Amino acid sequence: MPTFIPLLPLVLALPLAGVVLLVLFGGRIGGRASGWLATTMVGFAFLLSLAIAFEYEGLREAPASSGTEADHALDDEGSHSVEEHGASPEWPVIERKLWRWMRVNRSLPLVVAAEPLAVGDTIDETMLDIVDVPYTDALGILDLSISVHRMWSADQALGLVARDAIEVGEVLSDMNVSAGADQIRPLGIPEAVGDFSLDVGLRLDWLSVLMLLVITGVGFLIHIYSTGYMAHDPDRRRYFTYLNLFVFSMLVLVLGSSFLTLFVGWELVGACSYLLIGFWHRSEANASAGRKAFIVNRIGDLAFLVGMMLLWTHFGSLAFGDVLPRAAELTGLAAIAAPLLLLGGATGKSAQIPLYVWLPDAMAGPTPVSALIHAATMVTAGVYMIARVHPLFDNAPGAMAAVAVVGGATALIAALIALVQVDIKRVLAYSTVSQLGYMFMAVGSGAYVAGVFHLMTHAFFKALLFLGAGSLMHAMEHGAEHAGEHPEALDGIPYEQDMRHMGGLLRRAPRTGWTFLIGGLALAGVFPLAGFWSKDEILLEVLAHGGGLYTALYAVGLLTAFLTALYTGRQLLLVLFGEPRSEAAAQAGESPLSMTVPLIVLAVLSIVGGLPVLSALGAPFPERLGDVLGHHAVEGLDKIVLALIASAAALAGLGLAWWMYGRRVPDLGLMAGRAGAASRVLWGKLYVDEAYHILFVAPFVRIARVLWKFVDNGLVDGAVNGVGRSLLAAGQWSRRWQGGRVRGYGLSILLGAALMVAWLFVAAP
Amino acid sequence: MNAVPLGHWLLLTTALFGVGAAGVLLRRNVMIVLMSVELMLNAVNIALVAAARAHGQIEGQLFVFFSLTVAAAEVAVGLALVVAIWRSLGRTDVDDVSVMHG
Amino acid sequence: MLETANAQGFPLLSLTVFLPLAGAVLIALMPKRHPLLDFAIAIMTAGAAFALSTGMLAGYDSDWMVNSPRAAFQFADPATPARWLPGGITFQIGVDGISIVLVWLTTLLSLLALLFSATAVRVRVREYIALMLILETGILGVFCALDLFLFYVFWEAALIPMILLIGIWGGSRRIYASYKFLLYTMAGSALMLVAIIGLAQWAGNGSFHYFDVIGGMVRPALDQRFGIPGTTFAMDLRVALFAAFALAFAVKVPLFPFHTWLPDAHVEAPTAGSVILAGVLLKMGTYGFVRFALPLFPEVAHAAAPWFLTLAVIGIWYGAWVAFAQEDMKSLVAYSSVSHMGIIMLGIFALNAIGMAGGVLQMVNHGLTTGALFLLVGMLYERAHTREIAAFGGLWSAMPRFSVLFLIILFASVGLPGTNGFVGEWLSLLGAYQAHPVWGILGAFGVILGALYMLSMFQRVFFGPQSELSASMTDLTAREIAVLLPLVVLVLWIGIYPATFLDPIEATSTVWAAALRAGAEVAVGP
Amino acid sequence: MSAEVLLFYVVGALLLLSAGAMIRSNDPVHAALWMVGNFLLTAVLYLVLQAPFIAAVQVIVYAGAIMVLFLFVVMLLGAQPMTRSEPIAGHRATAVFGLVALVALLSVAVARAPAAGRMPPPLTGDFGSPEAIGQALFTDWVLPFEWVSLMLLVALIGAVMIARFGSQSEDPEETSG
Repeated sequence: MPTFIPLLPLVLALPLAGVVLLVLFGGRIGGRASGWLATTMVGFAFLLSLAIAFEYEGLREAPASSGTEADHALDDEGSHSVEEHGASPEWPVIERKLWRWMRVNRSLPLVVAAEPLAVGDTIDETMLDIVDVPYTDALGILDLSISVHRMWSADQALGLVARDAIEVGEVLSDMNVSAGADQIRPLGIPEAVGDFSLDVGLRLDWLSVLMLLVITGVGFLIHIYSTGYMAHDPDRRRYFTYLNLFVFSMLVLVLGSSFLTLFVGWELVGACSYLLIGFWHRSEANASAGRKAFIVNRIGDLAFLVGMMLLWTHFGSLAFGDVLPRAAELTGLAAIAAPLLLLGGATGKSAQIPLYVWLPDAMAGPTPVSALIHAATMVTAGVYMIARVHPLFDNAPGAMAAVAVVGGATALIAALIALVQVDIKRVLAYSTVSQLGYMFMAVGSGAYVAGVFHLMTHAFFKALLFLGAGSLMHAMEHGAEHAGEHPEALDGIPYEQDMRHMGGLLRRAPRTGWTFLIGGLALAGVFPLAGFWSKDEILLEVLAHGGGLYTALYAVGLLTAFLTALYTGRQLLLVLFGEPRSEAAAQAGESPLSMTVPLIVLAVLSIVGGLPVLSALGAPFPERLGDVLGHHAVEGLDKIVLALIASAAALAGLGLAWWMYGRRVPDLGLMAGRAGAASRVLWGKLYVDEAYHILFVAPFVRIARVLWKFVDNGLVDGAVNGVGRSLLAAGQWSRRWQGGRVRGYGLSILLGAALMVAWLFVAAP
Repeated sequence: MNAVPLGHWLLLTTALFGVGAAGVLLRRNVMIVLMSVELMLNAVNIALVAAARAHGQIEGQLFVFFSLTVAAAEVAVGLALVVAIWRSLGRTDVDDVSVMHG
Repeated sequence: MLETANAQGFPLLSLTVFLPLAGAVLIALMPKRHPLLDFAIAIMTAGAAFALSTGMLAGYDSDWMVNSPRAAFQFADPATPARWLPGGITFQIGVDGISIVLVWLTTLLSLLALLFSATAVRVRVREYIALMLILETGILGVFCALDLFLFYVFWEAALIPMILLIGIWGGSRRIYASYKFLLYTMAGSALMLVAIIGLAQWAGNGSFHYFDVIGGMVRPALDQRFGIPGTTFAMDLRVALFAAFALAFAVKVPLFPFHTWLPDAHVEAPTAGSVILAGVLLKMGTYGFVRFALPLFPEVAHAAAPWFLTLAVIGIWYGAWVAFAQEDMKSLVAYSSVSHMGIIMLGIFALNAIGMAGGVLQMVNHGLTTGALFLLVGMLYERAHTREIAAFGGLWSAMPRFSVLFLIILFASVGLPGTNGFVGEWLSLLGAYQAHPVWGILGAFGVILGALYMLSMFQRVFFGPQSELSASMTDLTAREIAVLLPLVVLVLWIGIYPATFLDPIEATSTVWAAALRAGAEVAVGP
Repeated sequence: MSAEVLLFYVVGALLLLSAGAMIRSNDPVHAALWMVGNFLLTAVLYLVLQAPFIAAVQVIVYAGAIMVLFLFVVMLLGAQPMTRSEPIAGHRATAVFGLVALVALLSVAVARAPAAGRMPPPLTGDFGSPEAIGQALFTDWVLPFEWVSLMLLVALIGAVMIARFGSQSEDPEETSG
C-alpha cells in the first residue's frame, strides 16, 4: 500500500505554504528565520519526493496487470491510472485530479418526441426521449417564439424536460416536435466542439519523478546556499518568498497532467524569474533585465498558447492522457504546426535561437537564482516539455528536425560567444545556452532519454558552477574588503565578477576552488564525470539517427564539445590557477559552510551523477525514463570509438586552453573583444541584441508615440472633435443670422430671392 | 432706333435695384439704409412706369402713385423709429438694434 | 409567465436594485450636513445590496432547467411582467447566469468605491455619495431589466450620475470630458431608442417585454423555415436595427474607433468614478451585446461577426500600443481597458459557448483588476498629487505593501495563470480561435502587448533609483488595504477556482450560444 | 438716335452713378443730397416714359417732402461715427455674392423674357396726363385710393406715437448698460 504517493499534492503545498507564511508572518520572524523557514519547506518537499520516488519504484509490475495496482493503491476517487501507448510500460502513470478548473459548453438535454404528436395532444414525460447532446439547437428559440403567439395554454416553455404536461399547439405538431438534431443542420457556422472541461491534476511517471527530485533536491541545496549567500541582504524575506514561489511553480510545471496545467507552471516560473532577476530593483539594469526576460518569454508563451488552442480544437481536450495517445491522429498542417508552436514556446523558456537573448542578461539576479532558475531548472523546462509531449514530435519528423537544428545552432553560437567573455557569470550563462542547445539537439533526434539525462547532469554541474562562481565572488568581495581597495571595474563589469581580476583562487578558497574545478571538468565532458556520460549519449544518438542533417549536427555537436572544453578550460585557468591579478584575489577568503556544503554535495553528484552503474542501483535513468519516453536501442555504432572521439575533442579543447592561458601569463589586453575582428564580433554577442533593438524595440516605441499623439489624439479623436467643432461652428454661424440683426434677415431674403429665381431657371428653362 | 425697348429699361431698373439692395445690406448707418430702401422702391417704380409705357396701359402709373404714397408712409414711420431708437440707444447703427425690447 | 427557480415571493432582486436609490433619497432627506452619517447610510445600503447580491449569486441554480435561455432567468420580480406604462411597457427584472455575476460585481465595486471615497472627496460630499448610489441603482437596473424600455430607462439613468460625477468632482478638464462622454453615449443610444420602439412594434406585437420581442424576432424565420405562412421580417430592416443597437453598445464598450471618450473620462473622473466607469459601466456595452444585439439578431450577428472581431483585434493591439506610450498612469490604465475590452468582444463575437463564457468572465475579471488598478493609482495620487509615471521611480522601497498589491493586480491584468485574467483571456481567445483561428491568434498577441506596457510602467514607477517624490511616500493604511484586499483575494480566487462565477456563466452562455447558432441556422434556412 | 434714346442712356447712367455715390457716402447729408439728385433724374426718366404726372409727384413728394424729412432727421441726429466692422462673419462677402447672383440672374431673366424686345407703341395724347390718371384713379381705382389715404393717416399717427413713446418710456441710461 503506497503511503507517500497520495501525498503528492503536499510536495506542491509545502513551498506554497512557505510563500503564504512568509507573506503573512515574514515581517515578524525576520530575515534569518524566513530563510530557514523557506529552506525547511523545500527540504521537506525533497524528502517527500524521495519517498515518493522510492515508492513509485516499487510499483513496477508486469505489463499485463498494468494499472490495477495503482487503482487499488489510490482510494481517492479523483485518482486513476492511465495506460500509455507504446511498448508496454512497466510502471503505471498515475493521474490525480485535484479540482475542476474550467467547465464550459456543458451537455444539454435535448427533447425529442418518441412518437408523432397530433394537435391537442398533451405531452408528458413518457412521450419524450431526453437525449444528451451538446446543445439543444432550436428548442430554446422555439419556446420563445411560441410564447409570443400564445400557442401554449400553459404558456410553459417547450422542451424544458417536460416536467409539467403541456398542451400541444398546431405549430408544434406540424414540426413534429423533432426540431432537434435531424432537421436543423449546421450551415457553415462553426460547430462547437463538445463539452470543455479542464481539471487541475497531477501526473506521476518517471519523467516527473526525475524532475521532482532534481527540482526539490537542487532547490533544497540552493536554499541552503542562499541562507549564507544572502545573509546580509535586508530583503531576504522577499527573496525567499520568491524562491519558494518558484519551486512551487516549477513543480506545477513538471507535475501538471495537462498542457494547461503545465502552462500555468510555465508562466509562473517566468513571473518568478522576472521578480528574481530584478530582485535588486534599485538598479535600472536589473529591472530591465527582468522585464526583458519576461517579455521574451511571453513571446514564446504566445506560440505555446496558440499551440494549445490548435490541440484543443483537434482533440477537445488538453489532458496529456487524452491528447498524447491520439497524437498520430493529427495530420496535415496541424501535425507540423502544433509541435512547431510548442517549440516556439520552448525556445523562449529554454533560451534557444531566436529567443535566447534574455538569458545572459538574466545574470543580473542573485547568483543562487542564476544557479537554480537560469541553469538547473526553469530553462530546462523546454526540454522537459518536448520530452513530455514527444508523441506530437514523433508524429512530425519536420518539427523534430527543426528542434535539432535550433538546438545545434544555439549550442554552437553560444559556445563561440562564451569564448571571449570575461565575466565569470556570463561565461556560464552562454555555456548554459549552449548546453540547452545540446539538449534540444538530443530531443530533436528523438533521443528524449539522452536529452533529459543531460538535463539532469547539467543541473548538477551547472548549479555547482554557478554556486561556485557566487562563492568565488563572495571570496573576492571578502578579499577586497581585506585589502581595503576595490579593483577598478573594466568594461562595466563589476570587479568581483571579472575574471581578469582573479587568478590563483584555488589556493585562497580551496573548498570552493576544488568543487568549481570538478564542475568545470564535468561541463567539459571529462571521463568519468557526469557531463561525459550524458554528452556522449547525445552525440551517439544524434549520429545514430542517421541522415545527412543529423550527421552534420553530429559534427556541430563535436565542435561544440571542443569549444565547451576550450572556454571551460580558459575559465578554470583564469580563475583558479596562475598568480592573483588583483589585491582582492590575493587576499580572497573562503565562504561559510552554509555555502560550501551544497557545493560539495553537488560536486559529488557531478562526479557520480552520470555513472551507468547508478541505474542498476535504482536511479531514475535511463532505463526507467525509457519507460515513459520510449526505449531507444542504438545499433551499428561502436560506442567505445565514439566515446573516445568525444573525449578527444574535450581533451583537445582543454589542451588548447592550457596552451593559450595556462602556459604563460595571459595577456589581459587582448580580452573583451580586443583580439581582432572575430573576437570583437563575439564580444558584441553577434550584435543580436542591437539587431532586435533596431528591428523590433525601437520601431515599437516610436510607433507607440505616433499612434498616441498622431493617430489617437489627431485622427481618431480629431475626427470626433472635428465633427463636434464643425457642428458647433455651424451653430455659431447660423445663430448670427438669427440674432435679430436686420441686415442678416435682409441678406436671407436676398439669397432666398436669388435661389427662387435660379430655381425658376431650373424648373422652367 | 428712336425708342428704347422694354428690356433695356428693365435692365436699368435691375441694376438700380441691386445698388439699393447693396446699400441696405452693406451699410450700417440707418439713415443710409432707409435711403437705400427708397432707392429700391424707386427702381421698381421706374420698372412699372416703363412697363406701362411699353404696354400703353395707365395702370402701371397708378401703381407707382400708390407705391409713392406707401413710400411716404414708410419713410414717416421709419424715421420715427430712427428717432425713437436714437433716443433710447444714442446710436443709429442698424446692428445695434438686434433685440425686440430695451 | 416566467417561472423561476428562486421565486420565494420575496422581492430579493428589487430590493437589491433599489436599496441604493433608497439610500440616496434618505441622504437627500437628511436635514443637516453630517458627512459621517451620510457615509454610514451609503455604506450600509451599498453593503446591504452587496450582501443580497452575494446571497443571490450563491443561490443561483446553475443546473435548473438549463436548456432554455428563458429558464435561465431567476429571481424574477415580479413573477409575471407588471404593466408599467401604457403602450405595452412592462416592469420585470430578473437575472440569468450572465447578469447575476455582473450584478454582484456592481454591488461589490460600488461598496469599495464608497469606502475609498471616505477620504478622497472633500467637497459636496452629500451630493457625491447620493450620486454614487443612484449610479449603482442605474447600473444594476441595466443588468436586470427584462423589458426593453425599462432597460433603456436604466441605461440613460446610469449615464446622468456618471456625467455629474465627472463634471463636478473631476480634474481640470472635467467639463470637456463629461461633455464628450455625454455626447458620445447619447449619440449612440438615441438610435437604440428608435430601434427599441421599432422592435416593440414589429416584433413584440406592441409589447416591450424582452421575451415577446425576442420571440417575435425568431418567429418569422421559424414560420418560413417550416413553411408556415406568416409574417416576414425584412433582412435589411434587421440589419438596420442591429446596427442601431450595436452602435450604442460599441460606444459604451468602447470598440476601437469609438473609444476616445474613455481616456478623457477616466483621467478626469474622480477615482471612485473611474472604478465604476471601468469596472462596470463599460460592461453595460458588452452586456448589451450579449443580452440584446446578439440574441435578437442571430443571423445578422453571424454575418457581422468578422467585422466586430476585426475591430476587437484592432482594439486589442491599438489600445495596448497606445497605452505603452502613455505618461500618465491613469490614462495608461484607461487605454489598457480598450485593449482588454477588445479581448472580451473577441470572446463574445466568437458566438460560441466557450468564447461567450470567457468574455463574460473576463468582464468580471476586468472589473476587478481595472477597478483595483484605478484604486491603486488613486491612492498614489492622494499622496503624490500627480500620476505622472516619470515623477516616480524606486517606489518599492518606500511602499512595499502597496507594491506587492500592485504587482498581484498587474499580474492579473497581464493574464498570468493563477490569476483571474488568465482564465478569462484563455477562454475568450480559445472561443475566438475555435470560431476564426486567425482572429484568435491575432488577439492572443494581446498577451505580449499587455506585458509590454504594464511591465514598463511598473518598472518606471517601482524600480530603479528612488526619486525624491517616491522617497516621501508613506505605505498604505489599514483602511486602504481593507479596500484592496477583497479584490486581491478575488483575483486569486477566480484564477484558481473560477467555478463560483464560471458555473452560472457557462450554464447560461452554453444555452445562449446554442440558441444563437440555432437561431442563425433557422433564419438562413438549410 | 432720338432724344429719347439719348436721354435714356445718359440719364440712366447718371442715375446709377448717383445711386452708387449715395450708398457710398459716409455723411448722411451727402447721401441725402445724392438721393435728391437721384430722384430728380428719375423724374426725368418718367418724363421720357410719358408720365408727366408721376414725374411731378416724384419731384414733389420725394424730392420735396420725403427729402426734407430725411434732412430733418439727419440734422436732429447729427453726424455719427460709423464702425466698418461686420458683426456677422462673412456677411459682406455673402452679401456681395448674393447681390451679384441676384442681379445677374434677374438680368438674364429680363434679357431672355419675350417682352424684352417690346417697343413702346404710339400713344394717344393724354396718356399719362393728370386727367387720364385722375380718371382712372377716381373710377376704377377709387377704393384702393381711399385705402391708401387711410393708410397714410395710420402711418401719420403711428409715426407720432412711436416718436413720442420712444421719448417717454425709454431712459437712455437704463438701457445703455
